[in-house]
Amino acid sequence: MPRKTEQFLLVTPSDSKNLVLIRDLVGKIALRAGFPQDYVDKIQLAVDEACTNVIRHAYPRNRRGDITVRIGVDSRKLKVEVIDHGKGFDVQAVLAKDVNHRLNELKRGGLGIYLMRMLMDEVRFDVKPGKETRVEMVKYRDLRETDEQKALQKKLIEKSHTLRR
Amino acid sequence: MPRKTEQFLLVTPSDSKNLVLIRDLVGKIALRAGFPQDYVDKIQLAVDEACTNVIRHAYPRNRRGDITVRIGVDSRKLKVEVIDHGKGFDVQAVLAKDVNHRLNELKRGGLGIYLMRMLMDEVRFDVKPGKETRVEMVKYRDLRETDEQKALQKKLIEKSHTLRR
Amino acid sequence: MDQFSMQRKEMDDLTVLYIEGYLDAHTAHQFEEALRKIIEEGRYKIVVNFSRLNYISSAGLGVFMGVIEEVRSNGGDIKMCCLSDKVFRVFDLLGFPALYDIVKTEDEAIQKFRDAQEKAPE
Amino acid sequence: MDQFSMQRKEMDDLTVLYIEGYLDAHTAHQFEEALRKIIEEGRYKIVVNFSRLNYISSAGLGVFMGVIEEVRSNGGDIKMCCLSDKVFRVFDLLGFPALYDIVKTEDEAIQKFRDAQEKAPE
Ligand SMILES: Nc1ncnc2c1ncn2[C@@H]1O[C@H](COP(=O)(O)OP(=O)(O)O)[C@@H](O)[C@H]1O
Ligand SMILES: Nc1ncnc2c1ncn2[C@@H]1O[C@H](COP(=O)(O)OP(=O)(O)O)[C@@H](O)[C@H]1O
Repeated sequence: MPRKTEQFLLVTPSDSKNLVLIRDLVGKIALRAGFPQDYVDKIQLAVDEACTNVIRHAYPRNRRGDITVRIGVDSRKLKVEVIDHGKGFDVQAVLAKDVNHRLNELKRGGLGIYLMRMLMDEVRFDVKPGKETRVEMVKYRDLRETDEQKALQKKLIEKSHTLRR
Repeated sequence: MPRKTEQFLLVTPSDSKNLVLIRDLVGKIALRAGFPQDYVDKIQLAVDEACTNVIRHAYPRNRRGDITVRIGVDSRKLKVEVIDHGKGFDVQAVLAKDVNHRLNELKRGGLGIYLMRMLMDEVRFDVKPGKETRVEMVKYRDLRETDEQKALQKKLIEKSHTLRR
Repeated sequence: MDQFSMQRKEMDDLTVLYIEGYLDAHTAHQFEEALRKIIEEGRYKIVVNFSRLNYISSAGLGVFMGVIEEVRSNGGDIKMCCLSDKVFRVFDLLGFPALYDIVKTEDEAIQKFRDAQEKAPE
Repeated sequence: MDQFSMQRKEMDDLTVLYIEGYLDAHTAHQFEEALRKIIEEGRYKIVVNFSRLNYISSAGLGVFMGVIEEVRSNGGDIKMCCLSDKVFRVFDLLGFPALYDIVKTEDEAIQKFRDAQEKAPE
């Protein structure tokens, strides 16, 4: 377990074929840092979701940009930042959509950010449109599901029961 | 096979435990880019040697720096740069040591740069002492052993026969 | 380096699709194409067997959401079986167990289609 | 995540060291320690069995160079066997086959020690 923060940086073209490279690197770092396998799984998925958003939403089709993944590990936590230099988005508007909306939209996605928030202990967005979009996610070594995460999921499940044919 | 150059960047702390992360990433990129397995093996080993040099020689013991690995792939070649911001070294003096010296020094190393030159098609050093040391290595998709590489090894083998007890 | 692959089996009006490897935003379109092909053939009773699937992200889940309506409106369904704990956890986080039939074995999935047929014969 | 491991076997005055995994600048010190321990026990006839070694860099090769003189000056040797083509290629690039006995099988390596003993009995 490192005493100080160990920093890693990976930059790849914004192309879905690179998701596997990113997941593998993040997974190895988390596992080696002593995170249990189920945490490693969650971290990998959350990072995949953030990178998938960059690939799908950040850059116009004809301009391929980069995905930057910054990983910091210390004795308490793992922090991942996923950064792009694309168009950005209105974080408040996206976060304001409640479970109701989200489920009605399930057909066409809208699951990524919800998953990130369920899988990680902290998720922050920092959007400077046209300059930099940064998603910062933290996973603590010893923290199980938060009350907020439990409440989020409870709402979703209740809703999905009413939608069931 | 990508038409334009695809660029990847990995930065890790200068610690030998990160060699495996670097080798894995470089190997996956090379393999996916269509390099045959024996080329992938050579590229991985050459990069390992360059990074091992950073870990062993670039930074003073009490100051851990970074290793930066930059990978570019295009339709003709793979280029890897291994960069540190450590003390640098006298490239001419090191390269000037001929096979004779090298073999006498085998006990304590001195194999890394020789291997890099044997494994890759082009190896260039760019040292700005105290600022940046950069090793640039290129592997072409379709180029077998160069005459220079063959001559280097022939000399080494002749020498090692005379050293044999 | 093949991250994702599929196999297909037909049993009367039922189609079983075996998926293997990593289902993410890169491989999701292959999966979607395979599902669409089955649907275009007019085969709406589909079992997806996850036994060899190691990984799924929301891009993979989105594929199910994208076709389920068409499948169900044609009297069919997509039933899922043999999910690893890891993959099931992702479905669970998203409330999918309330929206889809997710069962332990392929036989159970097939039986669910047969039971439904008996209850509502054409 | 264990990149490198070893096992040791003793046969009379001969020691066989099996090395497994990845031998690089990170794991070389473990290997060096194991070799030094054998030498400190006064056991100078050493066979290193590479059959399960996937990878070696110059840091691993340097370990051999660092101890061979001591071993040979005590009437012993380090013989190497069962190298994969990939690992052998690295030894070959560096001219090691002229400096070391590198053989195909463990039996051959052992026989080399026995032959030398017969030629020069103590
Ligand atoms: N890096 C990004 N750049 C631009 N827009 C983004 C980015 N990340 C998320 N978004 C926006 O947030 C929305 C919600 O994202 P998400 O919950 O992952 O669902 P989905 O990607 O399936 O729409 C996206 O539709 C997109 O408009
Ligand atoms: N990145 C670097 N920073 C400082 N010195 C270096 C670096 N790379 C190589 N060197 C110098 O070049 C020498 C030769 O390197 P090499 O052939 O790899 O053998 P070895 O590392 O075993 O000495 C090293 O001993 C070191 O002095």
